[in-house]
Amino acid sequence: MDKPSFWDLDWEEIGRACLDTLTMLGASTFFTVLIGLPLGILLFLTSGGQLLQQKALYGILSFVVNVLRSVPFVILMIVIIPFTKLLVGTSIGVPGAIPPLVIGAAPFFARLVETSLREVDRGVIEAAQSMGATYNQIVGKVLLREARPGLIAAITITAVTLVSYTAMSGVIGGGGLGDLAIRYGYQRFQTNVMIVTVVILVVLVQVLQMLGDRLVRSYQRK
Amino acid sequence: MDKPSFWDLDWEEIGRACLDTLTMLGASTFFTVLIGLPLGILLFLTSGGQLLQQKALYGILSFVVNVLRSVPFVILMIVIIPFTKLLVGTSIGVPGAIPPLVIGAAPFFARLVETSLREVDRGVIEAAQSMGATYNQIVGKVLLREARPGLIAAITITAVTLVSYTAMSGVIGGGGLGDLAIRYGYQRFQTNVMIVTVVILVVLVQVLQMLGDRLVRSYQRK
Amino acid sequence: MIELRQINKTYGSGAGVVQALKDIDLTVRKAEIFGIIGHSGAGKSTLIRTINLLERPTSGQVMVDGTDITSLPHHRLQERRRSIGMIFQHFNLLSSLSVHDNIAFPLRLSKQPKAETERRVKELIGLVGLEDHADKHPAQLSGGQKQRVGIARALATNPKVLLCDEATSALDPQTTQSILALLLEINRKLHITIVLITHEMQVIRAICDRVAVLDGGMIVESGDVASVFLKPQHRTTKDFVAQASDGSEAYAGLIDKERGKRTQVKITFIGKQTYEPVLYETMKEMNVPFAILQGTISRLKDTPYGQLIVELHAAGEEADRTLTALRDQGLDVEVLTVG
Amino acid sequence: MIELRQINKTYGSGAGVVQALKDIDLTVRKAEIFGIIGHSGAGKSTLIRTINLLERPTSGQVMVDGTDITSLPHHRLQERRRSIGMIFQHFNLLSSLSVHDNIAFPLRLSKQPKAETERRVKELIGLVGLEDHADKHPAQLSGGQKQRVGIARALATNPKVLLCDEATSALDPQTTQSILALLLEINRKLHITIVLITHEMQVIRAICDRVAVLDGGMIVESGDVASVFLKPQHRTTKDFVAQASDGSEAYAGLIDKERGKRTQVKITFIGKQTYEPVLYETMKEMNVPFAILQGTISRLKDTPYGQLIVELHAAGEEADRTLTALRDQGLDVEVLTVG
Amino acid sequence: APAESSANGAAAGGAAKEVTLKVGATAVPHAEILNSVKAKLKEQGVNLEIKEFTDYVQPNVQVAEKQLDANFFQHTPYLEQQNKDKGFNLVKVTGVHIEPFGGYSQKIKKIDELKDGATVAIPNDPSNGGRALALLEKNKLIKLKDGVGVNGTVKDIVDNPKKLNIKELEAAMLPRVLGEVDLALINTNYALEAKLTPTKDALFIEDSNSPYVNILVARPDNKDSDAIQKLAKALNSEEVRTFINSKYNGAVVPAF
Ligand SMILES: Nc1ncnc2c1ncn2[C@@H]1O[C@H](COP(=O)(O)OP(=O)(O)OP(=O)(O)O)[C@@H](O)[C@H]1O
Ligand SMILES: Nc1ncnc2c1ncn2[C@@H]1O[C@H](COP(=O)(O)OP(=O)(O)OP(=O)(O)O)[C@@H](O)[C@H]1O
Ligand SMILES: [Mg+2]
Ligand SMILES: [Mg+2]
Repeated sequence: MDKPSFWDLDWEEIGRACLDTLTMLGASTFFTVLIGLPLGILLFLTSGGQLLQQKALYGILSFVVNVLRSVPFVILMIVIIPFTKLLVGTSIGVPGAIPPLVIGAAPFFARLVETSLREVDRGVIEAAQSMGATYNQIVGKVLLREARPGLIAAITITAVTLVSYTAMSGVIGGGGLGDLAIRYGYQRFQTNVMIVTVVILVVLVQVLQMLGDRLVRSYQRK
Repeated sequence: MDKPSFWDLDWEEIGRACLDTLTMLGASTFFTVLIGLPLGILLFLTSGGQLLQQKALYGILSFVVNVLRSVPFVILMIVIIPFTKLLVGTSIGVPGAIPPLVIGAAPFFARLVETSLREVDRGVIEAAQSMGATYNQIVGKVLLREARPGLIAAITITAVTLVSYTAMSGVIGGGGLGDLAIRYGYQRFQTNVMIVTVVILVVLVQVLQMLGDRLVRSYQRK
Repeated sequence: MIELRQINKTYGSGAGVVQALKDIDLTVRKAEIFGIIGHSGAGKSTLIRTINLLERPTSGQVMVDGTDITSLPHHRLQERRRSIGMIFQHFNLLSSLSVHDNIAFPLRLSKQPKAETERRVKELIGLVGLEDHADKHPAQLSGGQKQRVGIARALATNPKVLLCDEATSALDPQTTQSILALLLEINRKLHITIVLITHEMQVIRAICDRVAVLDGGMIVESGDVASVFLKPQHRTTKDFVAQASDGSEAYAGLIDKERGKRTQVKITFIGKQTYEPVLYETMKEMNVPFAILQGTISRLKDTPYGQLIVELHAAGEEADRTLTALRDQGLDVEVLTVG
Repeated sequence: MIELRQINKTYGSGAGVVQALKDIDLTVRKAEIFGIIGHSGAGKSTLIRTINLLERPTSGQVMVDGTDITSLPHHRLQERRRSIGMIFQHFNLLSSLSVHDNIAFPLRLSKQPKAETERRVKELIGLVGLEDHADKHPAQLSGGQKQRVGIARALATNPKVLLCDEATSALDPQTTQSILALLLEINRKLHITIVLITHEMQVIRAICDRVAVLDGGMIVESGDVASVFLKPQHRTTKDFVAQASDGSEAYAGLIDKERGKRTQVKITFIGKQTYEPVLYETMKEMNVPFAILQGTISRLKDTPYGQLIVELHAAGEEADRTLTALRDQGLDVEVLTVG
Repeated sequence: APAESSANGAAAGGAAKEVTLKVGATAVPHAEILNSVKAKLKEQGVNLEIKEFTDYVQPNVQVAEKQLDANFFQHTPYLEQQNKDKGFNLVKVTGVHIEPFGGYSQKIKKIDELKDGATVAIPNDPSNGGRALALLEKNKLIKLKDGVGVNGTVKDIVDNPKKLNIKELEAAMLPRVLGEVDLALINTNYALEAKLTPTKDALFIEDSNSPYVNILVARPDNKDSDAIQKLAKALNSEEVRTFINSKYNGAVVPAF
């Protein structure tokens, strides 16, 4: 066995990469949800046949989302450098990676949210309307609650997608496990590093997915 | 205005890149759906509380999906090169890009399918069961039909995601618009190429999304 | 209280257009219980849904408490709706909330104090008999239980107007009875205006003051329950009344087949008279034997009334004399078949 | 045809456990129409759903046509189910299919020839009166229209057994009448076995041969409709029968308040007797004036019967003599209050 | 390109044995240099098909696996390292040019001004990362482990007197973040693209006798083939020298 080859791994670096990945993942998932959720709600509400039906606004929102989703991630990263610097003070390293990750993932998440909300029973929305619920209440107390299993699934899918996005943050020195796997495992042919980092990534994703699945199941009421 | 700078663009190359992108997008979307749809259906059927509830099988499927989703795309591309060659005879260029794109996107699409199917009304499934529908009929005539708007939205989301994935195919000489944007725009600082390609990408994504939205709306029956 | 003026509602467009409501004019008075009956697809649900504008009419005005709510800005309409409760035909419960939380939902929307909400929910759960099911979710309830949750939810905020779309159609007679008693009680005590859709004439008879009959999107008859009930004009109304007088339908077929040459009459009593032996006394005086072929003695809300289909063993002259005598006693007599 | 043996069904576990069915033993004979009544939440839906194993009982056997279907492998069960039609309480229509396609759905599942499917669907759409709505989707239908689609769908494949869960509860009386007539017709012509849940006693009365009364998950009474109907034993059954005899409930409260010292009796006629002037003749002979307080004359499927609550203006000795005379005429007389 | 060439081939009256050469290259300047000889090779019956890569590993893998005939993107030390790591047996055909690697800054004018704890950005790919570290060592900013040569990584730094904070970024990113760091070591091609003039703006730059001559690489089995030799010859022609000098203004130096 090539067990020895795992002994001379720089575990400290791997540990640091784990931490970097978790930091990027946590922060970017958080902000993605923070931005993508309202965006998705707006997309849903303004779309045809819904509460706030507003063709123009929907068109604009949808266009912005599409633009952000069509730009290749690397390009997105460089285009928003000034914005990133404004926001987190630097455009490199782990902090510099977070804004592009969020801007890359939020529109995607927003689409998932839009799709989830479309599954909410119209009758239930009508019931809330008939009780004089404000739009805020309909969103907060009806849509988000009734679509909860779908939304949790959407967050899970987005978080897992973000895990693989973080690998691309190596471009700006973001680091993390994926970057390590690419730089050492792939570019420098250190298969042991690649295996270890990929295994850690798999475990991370598996944990995320299982958590997500469990939550979905516990909220599934149908 | 820097109009002249658009004159000296290599439009032929851009045209070719468009074609490459469309080829990769079309083929990979097709195969992603072809593989991801049954996978998603199986995930749904074997998951807790559903028709074929099978913890072990679900666990295995879910694990495979998670592994494929956790590996950074670049690494995935490399790891499956032998497989790619087996399949399409080459691991580079447009054809070589398709298998990794499919293997990268299919698990993701499968999760979206699983989420969509979960929204189908249990009562309707029961009605089909009570009529003695076989599992195949329940899948084909009930699940897929009732979840159609959600599934179309999922295909749209996946296709758009694939558009941005194709940009990464530059690693293996895949080409296409995204790659052009990266090679010229990012690596050669030719902003004009970047702008043109990104605009084309935006148009492409906008068209995809609008088509998807229209289909979703026409199938929405609730 | 509620006034619908020239309401029209069409669904769809082009070839697939459906005119669900045609020129509806309707007034519901304050604190009355107003019934709406009609065949399946007549437009009842559509009509009741225009009252709180869940369905915007294609044309026409909806006046509630003197305001034309079709022209209210959105937030004002919201406010209005808080005082209009609605029980839905298909329940429309929040699947993510327990029975308890579904009932608490409108209270929480209007930001009632917690303790007050809790007290009120407990009370309502008791009223609709779901004490054992408070923590269940809708998917775990039977049809009737869901409907009761919907009823409790609509009552929670003590609305001034209550719209009930088939509120008791999924309920067994005892539960129906108790829900109707409840509606009657809140109507009397709190002067709540109730609009009630049903296809059960008994429900109309038990608690409604006035009734409108809808057919093909139009109001074909309306008025006091007693007059509509006892003197139905329109074919649809007659159908409904026939059902309520229970079995006459089944009987109708028998008249010709089994009876032969005798005189059949329909006798209607109203008020006190219902409980007096007027019929017997008269018949005895006339010395005409009779058999009751079909009969109901009951009440319309508070008025006792009776309706008997009686066969007189008499014909011609004799029968005429008997009828006159009965009419002299103040009874309403209608001849069905002459011997 | 259908035999349930010691069926138990519990939902949930731990503290939240609900025993929906307790030791149910039930036999439905071939080609009969079997009614199930019971209060909301009694377990009716759960019971009917065990017959095609949509709900697997926690314990017990379900025999259909001599086979214990609980032990069938899955594909055999599927086959079986093709001959068992079901009408759902909540319709369960495919929202993505039009009315036409929903009705065609079971035919397409069993791969009927296209032309045959088309013909059958047309016919069924006509039967349930949805000619104008064939191309609509369920979301565009009224409640009763949805229910009719569900009925047509269940009938499409000419099943040998038909399970109806509140098949007419969303329908107006005329539509109900025509659906019931349809059920009766297919039962008679095609010898289809029908199990029918309802909370409307009229429905039981109109078409059922036998009936079981469910209460709290147990069968508390069962037998021929006539015997259960005319001689109810259990409290729940009595409640249902009272509702069917229309208005007696409302009347009950009046007896003490308004009547005073007179004798009230309940008189039951069955068969031919119903249409003879027995009561009048007897009373005239005895010279006792009487008033009918509440009355129904109707039929139980094919048997005419009558039930009158009559107040005799007599008490003591005289009343007794009258009662004896009435009983001598073969009437069933029950004294309610003695003057 | 294939369509165009085959059309030409047909026009040329069906030149009996036209050979197609597939060559992998990175965009600048390699692909551009290759392009400049394309027409000439055509005349010699060699149809040059250029595959552009954005990656430094695949071109070698593809040549080793015979998906490509040759590649042109790397320098000798990198090739040696790859051969060693991956067990390739790729060989140099000929050297073409040098891209002198330089250190740039917008914050300081001279190397001595570099403060303790300053941020230094270097490329993150193995081909240029080691080169950048070696250049830093040469300028006495750090000390690398003995014997690592140009294959050093950040982990091989044994002495870092100024406690420099070294950040590894993708090469093309470096000019874009120049303003955010105190010093960036930038490949000449990227510096050029970003409108930096290596001869003027660089604080320090590799000298022309650097070992980093960019080379045309092939397999032993085809290295001596007629087509590859024609390509090699074309790349070392006077026309290419003129092309490089005029196009790259001294930022790319011919090495033949
Ligand atoms: N969204 C819609 N699109 C087209 N037609 C509709 C739509 N909603 C209702 N209709 C039609 O309008 C008519 C009236 O429907 P409505 O629901 O008001 O009937 P209803 O009187 O409540 O019947 P029921 O007693 O069966 O509930 C029906 O014929 C129905 O098919
Ligand atoms: N999934 C479930 N989990 C827990 N309890 C349930 C579930 N489904 C049904 N029940 C309970 O089982 C009992 C019987 O339900 P069922 O639906 O059979 O009643 P029903 O007789 O059909 O009533 P209804 O006339 O109101 O439709 C009810 O008390 C109900 O709350
Ligand atoms: Mg309705
Ligand atoms: Mg039920």
